[in-house]
Amino acid sequence: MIVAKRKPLNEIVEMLAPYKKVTVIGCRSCVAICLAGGEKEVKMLVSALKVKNRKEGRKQELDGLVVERQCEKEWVKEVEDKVLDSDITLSMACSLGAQTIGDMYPSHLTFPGLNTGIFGVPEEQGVWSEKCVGCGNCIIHTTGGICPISRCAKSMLNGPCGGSANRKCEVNLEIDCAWAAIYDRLKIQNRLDLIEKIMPAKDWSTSHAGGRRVYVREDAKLTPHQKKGKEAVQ
Amino acid sequence: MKAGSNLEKVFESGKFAVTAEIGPPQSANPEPLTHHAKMLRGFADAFNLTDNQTAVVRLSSIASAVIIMREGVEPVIQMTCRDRNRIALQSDLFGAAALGIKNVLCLTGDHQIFGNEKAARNVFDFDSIVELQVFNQLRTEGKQVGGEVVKDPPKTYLGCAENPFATPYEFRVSRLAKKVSAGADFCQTQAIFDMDMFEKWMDEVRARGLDKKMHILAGVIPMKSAGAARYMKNKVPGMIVPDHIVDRMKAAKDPKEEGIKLCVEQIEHLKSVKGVHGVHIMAVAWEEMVPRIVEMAGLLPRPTFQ
Amino acid sequence: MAERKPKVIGFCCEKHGMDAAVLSARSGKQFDASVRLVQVPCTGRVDGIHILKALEDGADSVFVLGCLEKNCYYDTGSIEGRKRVEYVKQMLSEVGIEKERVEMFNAASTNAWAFPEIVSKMVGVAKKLGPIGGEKQ
Amino acid sequence: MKARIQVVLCKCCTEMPKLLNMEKLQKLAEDSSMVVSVMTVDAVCDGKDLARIVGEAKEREIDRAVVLACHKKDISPNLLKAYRRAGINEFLIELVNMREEVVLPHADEPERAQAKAETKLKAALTRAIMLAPLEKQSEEMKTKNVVIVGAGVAGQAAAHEAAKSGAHTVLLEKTSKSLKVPGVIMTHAQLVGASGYGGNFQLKIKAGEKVEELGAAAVVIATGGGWTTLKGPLAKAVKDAVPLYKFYEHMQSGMVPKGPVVIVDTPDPAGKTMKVQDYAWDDTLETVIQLKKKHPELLVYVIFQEMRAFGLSELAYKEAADLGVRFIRYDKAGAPKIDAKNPIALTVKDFSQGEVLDLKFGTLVFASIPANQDNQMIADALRIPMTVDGSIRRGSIQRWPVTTPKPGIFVCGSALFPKSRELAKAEGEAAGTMAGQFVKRGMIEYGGSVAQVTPEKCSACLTCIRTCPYEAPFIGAANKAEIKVQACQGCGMCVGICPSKAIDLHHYTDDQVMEEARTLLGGDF
Repeated sequence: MIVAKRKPLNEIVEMLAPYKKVTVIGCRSCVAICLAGGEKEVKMLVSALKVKNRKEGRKQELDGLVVERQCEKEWVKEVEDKVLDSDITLSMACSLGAQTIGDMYPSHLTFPGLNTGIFGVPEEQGVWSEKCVGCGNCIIHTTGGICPISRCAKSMLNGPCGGSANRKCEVNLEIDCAWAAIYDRLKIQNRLDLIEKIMPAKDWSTSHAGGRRVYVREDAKLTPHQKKGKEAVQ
Repeated sequence: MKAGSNLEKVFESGKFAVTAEIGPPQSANPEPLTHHAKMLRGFADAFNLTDNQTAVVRLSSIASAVIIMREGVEPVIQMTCRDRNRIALQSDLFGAAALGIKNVLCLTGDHQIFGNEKAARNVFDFDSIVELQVFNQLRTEGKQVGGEVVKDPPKTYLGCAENPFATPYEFRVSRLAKKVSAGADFCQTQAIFDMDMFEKWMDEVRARGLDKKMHILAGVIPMKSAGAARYMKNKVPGMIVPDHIVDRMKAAKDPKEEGIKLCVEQIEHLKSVKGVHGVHIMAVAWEEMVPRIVEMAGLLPRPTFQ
Repeated sequence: MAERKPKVIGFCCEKHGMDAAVLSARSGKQFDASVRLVQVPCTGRVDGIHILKALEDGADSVFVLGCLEKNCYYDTGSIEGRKRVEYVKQMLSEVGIEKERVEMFNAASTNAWAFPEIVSKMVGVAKKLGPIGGEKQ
Repeated sequence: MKARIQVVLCKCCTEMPKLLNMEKLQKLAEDSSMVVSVMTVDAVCDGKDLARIVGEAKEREIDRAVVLACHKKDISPNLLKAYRRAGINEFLIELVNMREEVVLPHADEPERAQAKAETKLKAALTRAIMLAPLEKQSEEMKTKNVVIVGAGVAGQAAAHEAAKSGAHTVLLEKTSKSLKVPGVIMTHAQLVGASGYGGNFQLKIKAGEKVEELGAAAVVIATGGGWTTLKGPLAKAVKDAVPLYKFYEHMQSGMVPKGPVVIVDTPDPAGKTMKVQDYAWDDTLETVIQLKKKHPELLVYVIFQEMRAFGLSELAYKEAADLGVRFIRYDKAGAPKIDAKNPIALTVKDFSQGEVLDLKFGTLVFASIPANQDNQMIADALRIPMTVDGSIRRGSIQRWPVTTPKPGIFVCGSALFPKSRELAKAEGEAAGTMAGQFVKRGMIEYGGSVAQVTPEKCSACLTCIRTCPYEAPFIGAANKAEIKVQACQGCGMCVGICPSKAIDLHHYTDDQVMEEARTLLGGDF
């Protein structure tokens, strides 16, 4: 899932300071699950901002609410009144949610309340680790099911580098060296021959390097005929 | 001859090679390079010019190479994949070759977190093995990685680095073999302090015949103090410094002298290891000691070729 | 004008926290009247929003009082409670509000001394820091 | 929201009026629009007053009440029972502790106390209006089985006591030991899995090669110490060294030990900091006294780092010393050592005398009791916590010393931490009694102030499931969290942590808690 974390509150306070009426909108999807932007976090943020305003003697109206999936227009549409009724919207969703609101209401200000970080796996309660960078061309069937692009600090295709000690990454000694893990995994799978082969230069054109990506499923798209008569969401 | 560099000639002649490292300055001043080149001329066969090593911004390795070449010494330029994508890497290889640089050491590169521009965005389009493979294809087939045919491809002698002391140990020789098949002509190892472990690694290298397919330069570092030994033992990832070496440095009355002595002893030992074709002396910020070490180790005079 | 009375609120767990308060009263201990107690079943029930809302509603300081961590009636409840308090403290420091205003305490129900000490500490904090946003509030 | 509230002001005989103006409080209550009855009584704990209150409640057709009296644990059982008779749900009675929260601690400040009392009344009224009736439910226990894991001293004692309450005891014994105990005894049996909750567990028991399912109302863990897991250099050097309990058994069966007998506290004397509680000193003293009495000629040494002989055990220590047992204290620097090549003598430095002693021994005994290795398997099966030492972790003392945090699972003896036979037996009896009483009820009562999920808000993030110590939350058929009410203890941990605010706790909802706090903060005192 997408893992994000709240921006430091002082940054948020500064962002919102000039505005009189603020709507904070959370999301019940990924960011709720990663404890960053669900209803609880929205409520606590609003309350903390109110306490701050009390301290500063600042008059600011703050309201908090959550939508099911902020990256989808239909869900945002449900709270349109609240969005447009405010001077600014603080999105407590990932950047996708914030941009969805922003794209739907271009003249309205929508600021991010979270820093969107990683495609992460919840390793345990409160710990999320990056395991994919969305390169658009998955190779983990050749690397023992472990992604070296996201899990190696240098995205090496022919690792590990010379800085790996005690099977840990030199960049962060708490983190396992991805290539040591790949070696171990391939070993138990009896597929060490894979790691002996040189993995050639990767084609990055499927990643963000190839430009902004839009994935289309032609058969799922509505035809103009189908669209006709339906209420235009935007 | 692949590139006809001095280093290549030394190797081909079967002589025990010596290379050393010159760290480019953290400024636009060429003076330290000229100074070191003059001082070290004749004490090693080629000199490595590091490429923003440990991700600290320094005078570029290609420019440094040109500067020391003016003093009549041969450079080995390091090229890391951290700061350049395949466009820049291939372009720089052309440029280096055009400027007369014949030795290139392919490295993945230290992560920027260790350097003085931690907020940098890295590239890592390639890793060192892909870099070797691509450069090798350029020089042998005259073809870029993207397929473009190059009319006048660079003639370059390709090197790599390998660390016998990084985990997983059992994969280290295999990884060297990958570098051989990617096209590496020579290899400089991480600094060796644990001779037993190195020899074990070399046993396996020889067992796979890799010493016949490439020239291995064993890395050594002269230490200035017990503190330096401890630092390398505890702080430098992938470096193994046995306790007896730390203890010896600690017990020494004159640690600097002891460090030199130790280094010379190590070189003597490495000369006897089958398959080792030379040493690479990394006298970090202590370049002035290289002549003494080379002399004490009985490696003078260095061979010359017409 | 009379001196402003501090406002201190404490969320006490029903099992040990509240009993510690009751025992101290029964033992003849006096404590500052400005403390208001709200009973919760367990400090693990305390949500950060309760604490923040109390500050919003005019509390000068807030404490949470639970079982000793190694003897919590609900096993891990007071550990949960502490984590909630720590999170709120972090939020407060991010917005530049004294995090000492919020504190977690643990006490055994058989400890008659703990409660008055907690109260005097939190009343002390309330008096020292005054109301959030000053007297005008 | 409309409510018909009764407000009862208890004078606590004469205590409250000493400080509070009861009339003003009464007036304040009367002024509230939803209050239909206000009474000031002498003592709510008095039967006559209680009858009056309930009579008035019925007459005025009140639907909820606020009672200003003392600590709820003192008065609630009778008060709630009385109101129940009047048809008022117990969760609609708001009790305010005026005595311990206002009158006693603020005796020197009558004015502030009065203002505080008034605010507390207001807060209670606020809360009372928000309260909702909650029904407790019950489920019949399907069996009277009490499964006791381990048939040692504690387990046997537990079986005897549990049987007294009519429980069917099932003892699981790892070995083939046969015993005369009430109920069934399964030998070569181990607990390997469990589901359900206190009152209705479904256990998986491996007996020999077979795995059987067995229903149980309660479980008693009496695994004892890890007698066979002696670890440390001394145990390694001396292959035939024995743990104290083995030595004691041999002695009881009439075997004459080979002298001299050396009893050392631990096989790892120079190891990490020992815990005094890990040594069965009472048993050691009892053993050496018996030994010396039977065989006065035998040389007996007790070598220890720290010994605790409390109370009457002090006399045992003296008796042992008088019988000629030699006690030698050591410290870490002079810790006992045994040369593995010559494992018949032990070298130790006497801490008090300073001399280094070479003691030849015929029998080497260890007094320590390591944690039982089986504890891990049992804790995994029942999903209960352990201590870092590998013992079973007990629940809060307020739940009694022989309980685990999970209702219906009891623990006793050295499974908790090493202890003497005598103490293990006493604990076994306590655990057996508790398990017996638990089963005797025949019903599991649950519900009331428990957690509830609003499915539309739930993101199925699993946070509640990971946090709850009782395994009450689970993901139901609709892929949303649900609460297994029978297992819910009403702590509210899942409520406080739910990132989607999809869970609330009955009787302590967010609104109820925050509104009460807000009203209390509204007062000026």
